[in-house]
Order: sequence, then structure tokens, then C-alpha cells
Amino acid sequence: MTRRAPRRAARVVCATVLVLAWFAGGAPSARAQERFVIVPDSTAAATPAPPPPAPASFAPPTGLLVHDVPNDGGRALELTWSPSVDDVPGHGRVTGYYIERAPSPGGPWSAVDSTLARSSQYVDGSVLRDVDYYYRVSAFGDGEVAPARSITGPVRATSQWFNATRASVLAFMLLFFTFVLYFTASAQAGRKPFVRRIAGVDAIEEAIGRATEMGRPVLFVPGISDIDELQTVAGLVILENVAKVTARYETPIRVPVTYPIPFTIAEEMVRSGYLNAGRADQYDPDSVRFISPEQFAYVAAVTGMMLRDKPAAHIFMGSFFAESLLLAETGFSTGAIQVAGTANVHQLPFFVVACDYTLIGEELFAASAYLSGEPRLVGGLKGADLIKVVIIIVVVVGSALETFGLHGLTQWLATQ
Amino acid sequence: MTLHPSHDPGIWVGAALTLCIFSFLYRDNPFYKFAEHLFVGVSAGYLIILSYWTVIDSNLVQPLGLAFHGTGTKTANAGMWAASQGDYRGWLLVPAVFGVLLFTRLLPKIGWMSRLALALIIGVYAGIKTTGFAQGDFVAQVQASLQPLWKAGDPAFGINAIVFTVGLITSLLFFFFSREHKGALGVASRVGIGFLMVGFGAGYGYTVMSRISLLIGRLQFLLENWLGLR
Amino acid sequence: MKREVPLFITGAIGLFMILSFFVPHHWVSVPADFLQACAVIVVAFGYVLGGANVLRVNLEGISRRERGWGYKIVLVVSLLGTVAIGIADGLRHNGSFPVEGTPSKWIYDNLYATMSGTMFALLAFFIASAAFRAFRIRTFDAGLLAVAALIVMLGRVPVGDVATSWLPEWLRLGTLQQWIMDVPQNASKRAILIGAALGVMATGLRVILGIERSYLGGED
Amino acid sequence: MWLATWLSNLDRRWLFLVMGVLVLEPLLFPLSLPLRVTPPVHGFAAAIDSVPAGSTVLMSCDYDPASIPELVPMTRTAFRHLLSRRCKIVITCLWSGGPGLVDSVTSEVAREFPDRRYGVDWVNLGYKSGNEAVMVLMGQGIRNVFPRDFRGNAVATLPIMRSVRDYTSFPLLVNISAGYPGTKEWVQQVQARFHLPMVAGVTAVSAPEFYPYLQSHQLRGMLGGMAGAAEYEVARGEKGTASKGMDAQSLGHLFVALCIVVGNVVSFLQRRRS
Repeated sequence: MTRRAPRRAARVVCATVLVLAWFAGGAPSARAQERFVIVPDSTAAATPAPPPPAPASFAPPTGLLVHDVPNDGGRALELTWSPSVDDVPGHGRVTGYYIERAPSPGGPWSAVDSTLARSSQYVDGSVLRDVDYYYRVSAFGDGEVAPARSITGPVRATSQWFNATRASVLAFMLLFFTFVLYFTASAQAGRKPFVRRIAGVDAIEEAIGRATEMGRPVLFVPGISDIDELQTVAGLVILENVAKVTARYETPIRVPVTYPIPFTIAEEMVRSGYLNAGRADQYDPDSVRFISPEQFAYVAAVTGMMLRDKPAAHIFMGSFFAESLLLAETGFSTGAIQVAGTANVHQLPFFVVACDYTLIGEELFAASAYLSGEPRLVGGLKGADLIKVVIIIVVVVGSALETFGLHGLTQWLATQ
Repeated sequence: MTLHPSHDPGIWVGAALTLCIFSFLYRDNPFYKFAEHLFVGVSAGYLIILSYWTVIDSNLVQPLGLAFHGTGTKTANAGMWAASQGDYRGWLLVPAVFGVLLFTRLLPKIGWMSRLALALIIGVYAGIKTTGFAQGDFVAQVQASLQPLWKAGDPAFGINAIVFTVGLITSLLFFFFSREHKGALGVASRVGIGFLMVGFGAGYGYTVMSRISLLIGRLQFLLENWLGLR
Repeated sequence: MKREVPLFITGAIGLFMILSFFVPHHWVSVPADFLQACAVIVVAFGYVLGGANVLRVNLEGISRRERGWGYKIVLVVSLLGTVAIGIADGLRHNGSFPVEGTPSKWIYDNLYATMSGTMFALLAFFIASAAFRAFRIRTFDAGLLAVAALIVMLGRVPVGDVATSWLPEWLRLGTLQQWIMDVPQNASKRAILIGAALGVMATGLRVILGIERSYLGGED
Repeated sequence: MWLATWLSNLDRRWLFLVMGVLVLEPLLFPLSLPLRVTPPVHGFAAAIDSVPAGSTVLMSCDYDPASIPELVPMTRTAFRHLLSRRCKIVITCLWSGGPGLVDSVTSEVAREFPDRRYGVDWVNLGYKSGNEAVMVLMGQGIRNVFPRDFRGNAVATLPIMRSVRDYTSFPLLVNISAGYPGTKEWVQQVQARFHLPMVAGVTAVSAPEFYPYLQSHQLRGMLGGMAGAAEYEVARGEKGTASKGMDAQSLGHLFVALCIVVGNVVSFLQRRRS
């Protein structure tokens, strides 16, 4: 054995030398990072030099109006003027306009900004709130300046208490919230508002039943987004109910999670599922596993789980992105029954074709409301139904009005 | 068609890892597991460092440092608590405390205190998302759906507008949960699911393009950057 | 105390943010900006906590000699290595990261970027196998989906137009695909957008009013 | 009939092999089929052309290395288009995986314009966590959210930032995005409120979802996936990686379409037999 060892060692040594030579050959091009050096002020074109006094051969702009920009926190004034009569596209002698500001009519004038030729509007956002300002606009072109004939002011930027253009959003929002709160209150008062049974809910229970028969675990994936994604909250609510059922049937459950916050919530969900089923002792802390926020590392781990633990039912409820295809296809190949639900529209096609049942868009939120039986959630569902009726009426009425050329409703709905 | 393999060791490491991950296509194997765990480690470490330097350091530690010296980005007002829009100075201690509270989750006894930080995040995002969706995805979309159903002299526009409006209304009715889908509502919901399925088909077609372009990207990396094929 | 205070904070901040959408007055917009600046910072702490969690979970996995603990060592070493190099680079370049030419950028370009790009590239293969094995037209709806998918898929690439160039303009795959995208697909996607917006608004309302307490978890 | 049984239990790795070969072949021997430029791409290019020369444009690149093949060609062509119109560009990146990549791509293109200097003609403000919160905060002052740029310079000292306060300073927002946070959040939180004209370059998978924004003119133009990037390159008369990839796309799509059809025929025959 020893006689061959030195020859193998020699081969190893020259291999490493070869490799090092190879890499040394083309020294890696560590492009020196263009370190930004503070540019001396002179080249900055932002604040123009003070206008030379030479009288110009073209007319100054006229009709300067300044008013407070509405619907803001008193941070801007809007200037509008009619361009100089000589500012004609072909003429080209006027290249721009100087905008100057002063605290009092005679006061020290400071240049605010300059705008291009043929412009007639400027928003000065560098004003202080509730302070009087005076403005003048003069035209400039190839060394000459036409000083403004008139000064406009005093004008003050003030804070408004309500953004008028968002009235339609406020109206629809209040209407919708009223519906939601009304139905929530009526549901809490015991009047069971009718909600049609969603086929997806039967599919989930059927899937868990099948896993129990085959004595295989259930795999539940609450989506891959963090808790600030409301689909994840809906997915976790569904998890709580699934955990109740699996606890009752004593079927093991696997819940791989991506982010730390949903991980701890999922843990508490599964524990409370076993608590409610009276089997708190059988809660296996390892059933909820924190994998990684990195999308594809997570998917590789979950598909690994699918192939190793061979769960008989896969339930995907929450926010999914590109990895939905990998999960659905690998799941399909293991022959497991798959039920999915997401509001991410671009992932629905894959779930629709590869899963046995798919909750489409809103049905995910509806299922979390229906499954948890919470009157509060059912209230949200019924509120959404009612507002949809209102929307359909608005669309029908609005389209009819538009057909006859009346644009009142459309303009009211436009927001800023 | 000549080969000029790259001299950059980084490209070789990248190519090796690319092949390690592609080996998953054959079957799950140690090379893939190594690359997968390396990827999880590097991406978790990268996220920690990036979050610290680009956010915690530049938006919290440095402004707080200035604040303790009584200065800030707005040189006009002096003093540690002289906050103004965008220059919050001493008040940045609030997010600092909440941020540290988040770490109590690792300790069982006082783990509940992390809920305070959670409450801040969820409160802010619930508010922003509700108003954002209300304006951009609700009112703006309803407003854009109000279109004339007939224009003299342009039959194609009329047909498209009618098909669009029927599709919108029936798709909305599919997501109606207060009545069983029978009778007129049943028919509308059937038509609605038809429109939805055409929408999903279009989504499927576009997704195929997305996925194939990713493979094209990797093969271009292997061919041009690594093997230097020209 | 452990549940009421967080719920109160969520409710107060959530309502205040909705108020700041409607009231541009500076007494409301300045505190609202401050809250958002806090959220930006606390979310960053959340990511650091996430990384620490990954470290904790894998260190436990190694100490318990779980299956595949060898790979977990690779994970822990690469995580700590990336963090250590990141700290060094950040200090040397006064807080900018990853800077061109530094080891962190090398790790970013050759490890992180390469692997995350390749992970996605696997999908192209799975699309083909999923199309063949998992794309089952079992119902009329799935049939509609398949027809629309085929038209859009072939209409969106040059080969579709070239193959149907002998047909009149309005029958070509490219034009059909454009019509499907502009009218039927648009209508159904808009209905889904509105539906999802209602879902988000309802859930947001429940979270703010403390009706939705799931993020607090079960027991006290 | 034996063909149906052989096909049905065909090992999926053969399909992988065929897909790999089909995508590889055009990269070696290009077919260069003609490409038609669709209206959303014309809208994208026209929106950039309508920006007054010399004004400052906001370009938010919200993606990470996983979307390089679709979004990097768009970033290159759009950045080159803006520089060629003598515009100044402020770049932000709201995806944690993106800043390093975006900085390399934009610096590479900027080198084609030797007279343009970093900090005067374009700046990369780098990454900030917080998704929508960052977008809303930028509405009150971009300098407050990004005290330091990606290369560590204090943003207040950069000449380009002197004329930039918030969204009202920009005549156009060019958003290249791959998901959340991305085009939807920019439309909701920024376009609707500041009436900032906006165009978006998105991955093909998320393009269908944004057609309603095109129809409601919230978006003035859109590039959808590699096809959109290739059309934009054709519209700009450039030969980039996207155009080169379109032949491989054609063959890939044909193969997937074939898989769907054959897959269903096989399963239909099997169902009829059993």
C-alpha cells in the first residue's frame, strides 16, 4: 500500500500546483470600486448664478399666480404663469425662467430654482409652513434676463385637515367597514348569518381523513411570507382548525415555516389544537419546524420532507410564489391528496391543474372565516358580499352613464 | 466556436455550485445537500449583515450617535429631543427599544414582551396595507371599470367593453358566499369561473416563459462566463 | 397585561395610520412618518432575529446529532463566516455593504447570486415534467385553462406568429393572445384584485380592532 | 397502444434532458426569428421619451439574483435609454438580495457614458427594509429614508440629491420588479397618491396581474418577462441577452405545449382502457 502512496501524493501535489497556476494566470479582475470623491461645488448646476442686469430683447413672463397646494401638510406652494410671448418653439431665444422668493416685497430675493423653456408651472416644496412669501419669475436666454414686471404675494402654505380627493375612498371604506361591523355584531349576538359551505373545506377534511386511514402524517404549509402578509394570518387560522382535527384523529402533522414570527404562531396554533382536543401531552414540539426565510432552501427542505416522510395529505394555505410549482409537482408525483389555497393570482394556475382542490383568491379568506366559525370572521365575509353588490350596481350605473357621455360618477371616484 | 475557460476562481466556484444544484434533477444527493445548506447559511448570514449595516446602522445607530451630541441632519434645530420630520434624533430610542424587545422571543420567561414589537409592526402594516389596497386595488379599479359600452362607429370597442363588463360582474359573483350558487346566480357563477379559468390559463402561459428564461440565464452563464464559448 | 397592551398598541397605531391617509395635516403626518421609520428599523431587527433563529435551530440540530448534522455544520460555518466577513467589510467601508472588490461582494456574486439563480432555473425542468405528468384536464374548466394557456404560450413567442402568419391578421396567435390578455383575462384579474383588496381590508380592520388576535398566540 | 404505456411511466428525467437540449441548442446555433413589438412595450419606451431631457427620474429595481435573466436586460436597456436622454437617475432597491447586483449592472452601463459621473448624473441609494413603509416614507423626503447611499457617501452631500426632495421632484418612476414589494405596492402607495407617471418592467409570471393597471392607465407601459425585454431591445435597436434568449424561449414553449397535449392524450387513452 505504501509504495503506491507517494505516487498518489505526487499526483495530488502537481494537481494543486496546476490549479493554482491556472487561477494565477488570469488575476481575478477586482475592478477598483469607483470611490465617489466629493464633487467641488462649482460644477453643481442646481442653484443658478444671480441673473446679470443686462436688459433683454425679449418679454418677461406675465400673469404669475401662486396658491397653496391643497391636501398636503402645508409644505408646498404652486406657481403658474403664462410664458414670455417671445418663448416660441422656433424662436429659441428664451431658454428658461428664474423663480425667486423673498420674505417681504422689498426683502432679500433668493433664487429658488430655474425651469426649462415653455414651462408655465412650478411647485416650490422647500417652503416653511404658515410663513408669508413673495414670488417673481423672470425669463432668461443667452446671457440676457427679462426681469419680472410684477411681484405676487403674500402667500402662505397651510396644513389641510382633510384630503378632499380621497372622499370616495373614505366613503367606500366607511361603507364596507359598517357592513363588516354590522355582520360581526349580529353574528356575535348569536344570529348565525348564512354562509354557503365552501367545497375546499370539505376537501381539507377529506384529505386529513385519508391521511388518517393510511396512518401517514399531514403536511401543512402556511405559505412562505412573513406575518405582515395577511394571507399568512389566514393560513395560520386554517392551521388551528386542521391541528384540532389531526389532534382528534391522532394523525401526526408536519408544519415547515419560513419566518420566525409565523413559526412561533404556528407552534402555538398546533399546541392549542392539541389543547382543545384534550391531548395536550401528545403535542410533538418537533412537528412545527423553522426552515429558512430563503424561498428555495425552504422548498428543497419541504420537497425533501415529502419524499422522506411521505405524508398522505398536503395542505398549502397562504401566500405562495414561484415555488408553488415545485411543491405541487413533487406532491403530485408522491400520489398524496393535495388541497391548496392562495390569493397570489399568478400561482393559482399551478395549484388548479396539479391539486385535487384549490381555493381561489378570496376563498382562502372565506375558508379561514368559515372553518374557524368565528362570528367576527364570518362578519367580514358577509360584509364583503354586500359591498360586492354595491360595486356591481356602481359598475352597471357608471357604465350606463359613461355610454351616454356623463362623467360625473367617474370623476368623483378618481382619487389622488 | 472556440472555448476560452475563465481564469476567475469565483466563476469556477459558481459553476461548480450550479452543477451541484442541477444534480438534484438526477436525484437528491450529497452534492445537492451541501450546496443547499451552504446556500441557506450564506443567505441567512447575508440577511443579518445587510439588515444591520444598511438599516440598523445607517437609520438608527448613526443618527442616535449624532443625537447624543445634540445635532442631527437638520442643523437648524439643536438639542437631543428637537425632532422634526425625517430627523427624529433622541426619539429613535423608541424603535431601538422595540427592536431589542423582539429578541426576548429567544428567552422563554420574558418571551411575551416580543409581542410589543410585533404589535408595532402589525399595527403599521395593517394601516398602510388597508389604505393602500382601498385606494389602488379597490376604488381605482372600480373607477377604471366604468367605461362606455358602445361607441358609434367602433363596434369592436363596444363588443370588448361588453365582454369585459360581463366578465367582471360574473367573476365577482363567483366570489359571492351569501347564497347557494343556484338559479341565476348559479349561471352567473359558472360564466364567472369560465372567465377566471381563461385568466389562469394566461397566467400559466406567462409563468412558463418566466421559468424557461431562468434556465436560459444559467446556461448562458455556463456557456459564456465559464466556458467562454465564442 | 400580556395581551391587552400589544392589542392596544396595534389598534392605536393601525387607526392612526388610516387617519394619516385621510388627514394630511402635519400634526398627523409627522408622527405617522415616525411610526413608519420605527417599523423600518424593527423589521430589520426581525431579520437579524430570523438569522439568529436559523443559527439556534441548527446548533441544536448539531448538538443532538440529528440526521444530516454534517450538513448543518456546513450551514453554521457558512453563516458565521458570512457574518464575520460582513462585519469586517462593513467596518472597513464605514457601513456600506457589499462593496465592490470586498470578500463580501465575492461571496454575494459567486455564492449567493449563483445559487439563488440556479435554484430557480430548476423550475424550467419541473415545468416540463409538471406539464406532462401533473397537467390533467379533468373538467371543462381545466380545458378552458389549457386552451388559454396554449394560445398565450405560443402567441407570446416569435414561433407562434411565424407559424400562423398565413392566417388573416385577427386570427394570428399573437393577436389572439393580445385579445385574451386585454379583455377576458383583464376582467377576471380585476375581479380577483377587488376581491383580494376586500379581504385585506377586512382582515386589516379585524387586526386593528383586536378581533383578529392570532398573532398573539393561544395561551397567556 | 404500447406507446401510451411507455410514455405514461416515462421517467421525468428524460423530459429534463429534452428541455435542457432544446434550450441549449439555440444558444449555440441561433435561429433569430422576427419579434413583433407589442403596445405595452411601445408605451414603456414612449413614457421615457416623453420625459423632459435633463430631468431626474426615480428608478426602483426591486428584484434579486433569481430574476437576472428577465430583469437585468430590462434594467440595462432602460438605464441606457435614460442616460441617452441626458436624464439623471436615482436608483433604489427594496429587495434584500438585490443591491449588489443592481449596482454592478448600472455601473457597467454607466461606463458606456464616460462623461457621466456617479453622484452627479446617477446615484444608487441601495436597500432599505420595510417594504411599503419605505415607499410611504420616501413621500415625505427621500433623504430622511436613505441617509447614506449604497457606496457609503452621505446622501446630503451628493449634487444630484440637491434637487431631489420627494416624489414631486420626479417626472417618471421606472420600476423593475419581481414580486412583493414591487409594482403593485408602488401603484398603491405612490402612483395613486402622488400621480407620479409610472412604467414597470416585471417578470413574466407577474405580468398578467398588472394588465388591469395598464387598462386603468395607472401604468403607462409595461415590459412582460424576457419577451418584453427583447421587444424593448428591438425597439431601441439593441442586441441584448434577452433577444438572444428568445429562440430558446420559442423551442421551450413548443415543448411545454407538446407535453400538455401528449400528457392528456396518454392519460385519456389509459382511462379509456382501464
